[in-house]
Amino acid sequence: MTITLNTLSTAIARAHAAMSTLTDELNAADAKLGDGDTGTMLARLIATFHSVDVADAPDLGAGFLALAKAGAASTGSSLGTLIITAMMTASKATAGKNEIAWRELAPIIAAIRDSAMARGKAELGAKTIVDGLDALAKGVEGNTTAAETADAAQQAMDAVLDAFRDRPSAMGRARMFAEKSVGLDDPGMLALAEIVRAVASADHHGNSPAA
Amino acid sequence: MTITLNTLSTAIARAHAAMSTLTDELNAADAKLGDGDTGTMLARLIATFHSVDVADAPDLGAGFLALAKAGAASTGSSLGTLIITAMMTASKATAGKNEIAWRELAPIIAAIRDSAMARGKAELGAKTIVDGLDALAKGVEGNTTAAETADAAQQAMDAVLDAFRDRPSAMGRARMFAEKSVGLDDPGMLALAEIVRAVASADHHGNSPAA
Amino acid sequence: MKKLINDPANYVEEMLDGLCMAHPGLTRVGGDKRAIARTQGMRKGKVGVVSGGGSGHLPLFTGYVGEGLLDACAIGNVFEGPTINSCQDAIAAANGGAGVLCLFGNYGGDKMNFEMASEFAAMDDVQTRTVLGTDDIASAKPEEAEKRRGVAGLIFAYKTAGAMAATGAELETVATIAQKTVDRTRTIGVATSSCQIPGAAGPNFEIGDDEIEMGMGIHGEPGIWRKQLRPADALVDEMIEMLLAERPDDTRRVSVLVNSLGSTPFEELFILYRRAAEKLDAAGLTIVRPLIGPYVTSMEMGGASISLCFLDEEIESLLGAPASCPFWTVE
Amino acid sequence: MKKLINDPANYVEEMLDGLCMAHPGLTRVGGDKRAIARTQGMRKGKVGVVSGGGSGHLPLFTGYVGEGLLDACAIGNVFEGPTINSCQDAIAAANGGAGVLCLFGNYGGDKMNFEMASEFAAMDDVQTRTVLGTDDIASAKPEEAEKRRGVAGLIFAYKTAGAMAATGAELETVATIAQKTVDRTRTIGVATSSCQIPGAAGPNFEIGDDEIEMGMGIHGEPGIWRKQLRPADALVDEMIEMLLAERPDDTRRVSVLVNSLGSTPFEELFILYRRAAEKLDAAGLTIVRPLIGPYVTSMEMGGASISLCFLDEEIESLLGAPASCPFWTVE
Ligand SMILES: Nc1ncnc2c1ncn2[C@@H]1O[C@H](COP(=O)(O)OP(=O)(O)O)[C@@H](O)[C@H]1O
Ligand SMILES: Nc1ncnc2c1ncn2[C@@H]1O[C@H](COP(=O)(O)OP(=O)(O)O)[C@@H](O)[C@H]1O
Ligand SMILES: [Mg+2]
Ligand SMILES: [Mg+2]
Ligand SMILES: [Mg+2]
Ligand SMILES: [Mg+2]
Repeated sequence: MTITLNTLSTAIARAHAAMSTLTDELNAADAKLGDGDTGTMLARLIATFHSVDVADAPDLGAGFLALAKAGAASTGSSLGTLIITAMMTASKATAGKNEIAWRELAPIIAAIRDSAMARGKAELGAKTIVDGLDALAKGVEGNTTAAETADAAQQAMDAVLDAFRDRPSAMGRARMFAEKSVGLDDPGMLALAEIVRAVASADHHGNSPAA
Repeated sequence: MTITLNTLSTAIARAHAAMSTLTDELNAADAKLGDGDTGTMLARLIATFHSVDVADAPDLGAGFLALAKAGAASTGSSLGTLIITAMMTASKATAGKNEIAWRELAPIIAAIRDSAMARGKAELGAKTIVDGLDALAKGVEGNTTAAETADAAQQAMDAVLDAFRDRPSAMGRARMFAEKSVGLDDPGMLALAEIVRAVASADHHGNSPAA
Repeated sequence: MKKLINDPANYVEEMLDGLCMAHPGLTRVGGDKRAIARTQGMRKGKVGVVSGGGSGHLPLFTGYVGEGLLDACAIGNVFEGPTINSCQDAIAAANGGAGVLCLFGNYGGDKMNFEMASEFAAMDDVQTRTVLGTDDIASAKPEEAEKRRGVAGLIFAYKTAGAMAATGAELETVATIAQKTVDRTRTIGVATSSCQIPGAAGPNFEIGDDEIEMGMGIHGEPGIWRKQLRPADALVDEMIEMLLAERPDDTRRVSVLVNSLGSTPFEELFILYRRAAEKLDAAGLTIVRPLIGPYVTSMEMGGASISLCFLDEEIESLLGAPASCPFWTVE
Repeated sequence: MKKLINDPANYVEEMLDGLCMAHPGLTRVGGDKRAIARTQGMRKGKVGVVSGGGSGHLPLFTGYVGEGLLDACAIGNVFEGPTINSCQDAIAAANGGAGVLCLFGNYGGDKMNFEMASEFAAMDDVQTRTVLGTDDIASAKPEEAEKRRGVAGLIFAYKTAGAMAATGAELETVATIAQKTVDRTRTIGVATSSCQIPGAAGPNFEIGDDEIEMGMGIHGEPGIWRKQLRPADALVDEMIEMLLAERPDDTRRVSVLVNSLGSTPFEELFILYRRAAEKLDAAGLTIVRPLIGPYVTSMEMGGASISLCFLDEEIESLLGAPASCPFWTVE
């Protein structure tokens, strides 16, 4: 059981389906201190991903690159650009490969975290999606199956949201309201958690997407 | 018992006092088909008149001229300009006189009606203040005392409002809504009627302003 | 409606002060300083062009005082005509000895006041002519076009009359081009939301949450119909159709003004303009010098108007002549 | 909030089409045509000046493409940054072989996208420099001024950078004047009412019937305080005080922008300007080239911002250099 273009394609389909309910929730989270568009932006980006025929890409690296390219033409928000950066990082890490083992996922997510930090200049602990990626990378480390990974990923995301909720934001639009941000989830971190839940929960219930 | 500068001064004071309740009523009447400012405009114009020291003018003609001049600097609405035209007409008719008999009032109002028609180009029957002036001139004709004149004036105004209410407007802003204007009082005619009532009702109750 | 103002009683005074402070080319003149004139004064021998009207319509009226446009302007309170005295002051300021054109919207009060002011001017041997803006096609049938009120399209006549006066033409010629421009200009507006006179208890008129009114006047005077909001393209189609129903058949060139009544943003004006340009093109008309923006407003009123000025060679060349005022520059 | 639009999905497309139809000096370029460039093309050897940002702020950003101002501009959806691709398209359009200055507001997404686009440009041997607008004093303390977001004051840097580039100066020099202008420009805004993103279910934010918010961002980001509406003069006094708290002590000359956030009419801007000018005068500052109008908006958002650009000789002379775009002409 490995990660293939089909895994990727199924994950996108699930995320896409989940956006129908997530859009408003994420917009509302962003509206508290930001401009209220996290959900709308993410919905459009994921719809763009969904319209890309990843399953037919020559390999995983090409699949991720196709997503990055499509995304680069479709979004201009900070979170969107971080996600595109993530796709480019994943593309480099999987160049020429048709499959990777589940245990290879953690180092890729760690690399994504690092590239997001380089791009967005956020430190760890600033309460952004970067902290979510960090927790996710650490959480899925060592897991070897889709179900195990799904479990670990969800737990990691729940834990990181809990851990950061009562801390102040130190980045982006929310920075200037550090105090007001205490008690609120960071919209980007929340978005990652919700997407992970949407993608992983099916696996967790034994409904593996692996080819 | 004649009309003197004191009569004029008292009439202005009464009109001024009445505007506190009339302003909204006249605005509302104008708002139906016009721009809703008849009351506000008239209130300002009468306040300006009220601030003029007419009682100290050398004669009636000078008193009316002082009102016209003050008004010319204070209003820009069509009704306001007609009223200023009226003051100028009255000034000419009373030039050099310290008093006029009550029976001289009717021809002065008739002259005012004619100058308003010349200035505003409204025909008789178009449902404007001109018809009000026409009715007023005819109504007060032949009366020789303040009380008689007051009575006749009020009756004439009630009658002309009734007579025109269900006719269409053929002038000004209301012209284009001739049909909609059926059933509505013309704001300028209504304003004249209400001012006449305010000035005259005290006389009617035997509280003559005559010096 | 929230306004960033002080005491409503000082609204016009403070606004005019700010206008003249920001634009030193404009100066308040006259007894109560309710006329705006060019600071550099009147060129001797040039015909003066003056206008006037109520406050609350900026850039109209006072904003169009400038080189190649108005020489002076009388200004009233919000939505009220200027006083007779202010009209006299504006005429006096624009008197360069060659006569003065009074060019303003066809509203009863303004007409009477300028008429009285012109009579006073005549006593001082200042010759005047009057031309009335009558572009609002919603306000009377074509047969009674002279009864129409003046709205945004008036600025086309400002431009041609101002340019003609700048050439040194005489009063009769300046009046003639102004009248021709008015005769060849038509406007129709659509309102989406009301405005409020400073100090008034409520909005100037009420309009339902998803209603709009076609043909509403710039003071909220009732229009042609009031219906549900519909797509911009459908509205523009209807507006252009009405405007073209009175199209003169002697020209294929037209200038267009897509004007915000106040709060309607530039983005929407361009969406409206896009469709208007398509429709005019389809009707075989070539657009010259389109104007898109807030040129004639009613404070924060929502909505837009479309004006067409059907060109001939003379009008087109005068529209293109150099002009400069705080809100309109032609190079 | 009623809008005169068609399908919200086509809002930006139709708006850009209309903009370019009305102003033939502007052309849509790039893969998805989400960059605006000057139709006459890029002068060889001139440094390009590009900007970019979300839609809904007209005249910002695209409206400032023109002679002596921007050469090209990337444009995103409403209140969303331009895509990486659009940034690349704008940079490519402004490439005259002498490098390109990317001059835009300090927003995370825009920064990242221009950064990625600049990396791509470097691969094509196009040298870029980035200067960020950081004028909004409400968005961070003076000690963290580099973290401030960019709002209306950005246009002062457009003007100086554009004028400097027009002289044939090299990239480093153009970037330096842009940065100096940004460093000497501060803005504070006050919002009275919300705007609504086309297609959104409701307004972008809620604000009470008699509340206003000082320092609110142009997308509705929370500000410094939210309180009862108060007289304009009191508001201006507070705003000017905040702006002057960071006044550099090397100049007595300042340019001022009193900007409508959208639906606040000219009349109110002049009332605000009047007081601002009095306060600046009292502070010993001389106002040069004031700008009053809707220069940077948020569609129909209500409110106004005041920007001060503290001049030195170089900035003052560049602000006065000839420039011409659809919304700003300097002769
Ligand atoms: N520079 C950054 N570094 C890391 N994460 C960021 C950065 N900027 C934004 N984010 C993440 O993106 C989220 C906001 O996303 P979104 O609302 O789509 O962007 P925008 O702020 O452009 O409207 C934040 O909650 C945060 O998690
Ligand atoms: N040309 C005219 N001739 C006669 N009466 C007129 C004329 N124009 C206006 N009026 C009168 O004035 C009234 C409207 O007054 P007002 O609301 O103060 O003026 P405006 O129409 O300038 O707002 C009308 O009801 C009518 O009686
Ligand atoms: Mg956001
Ligand atoms: Mg009225
Ligand atoms: Mg009126
Ligand atoms: Mg955003």
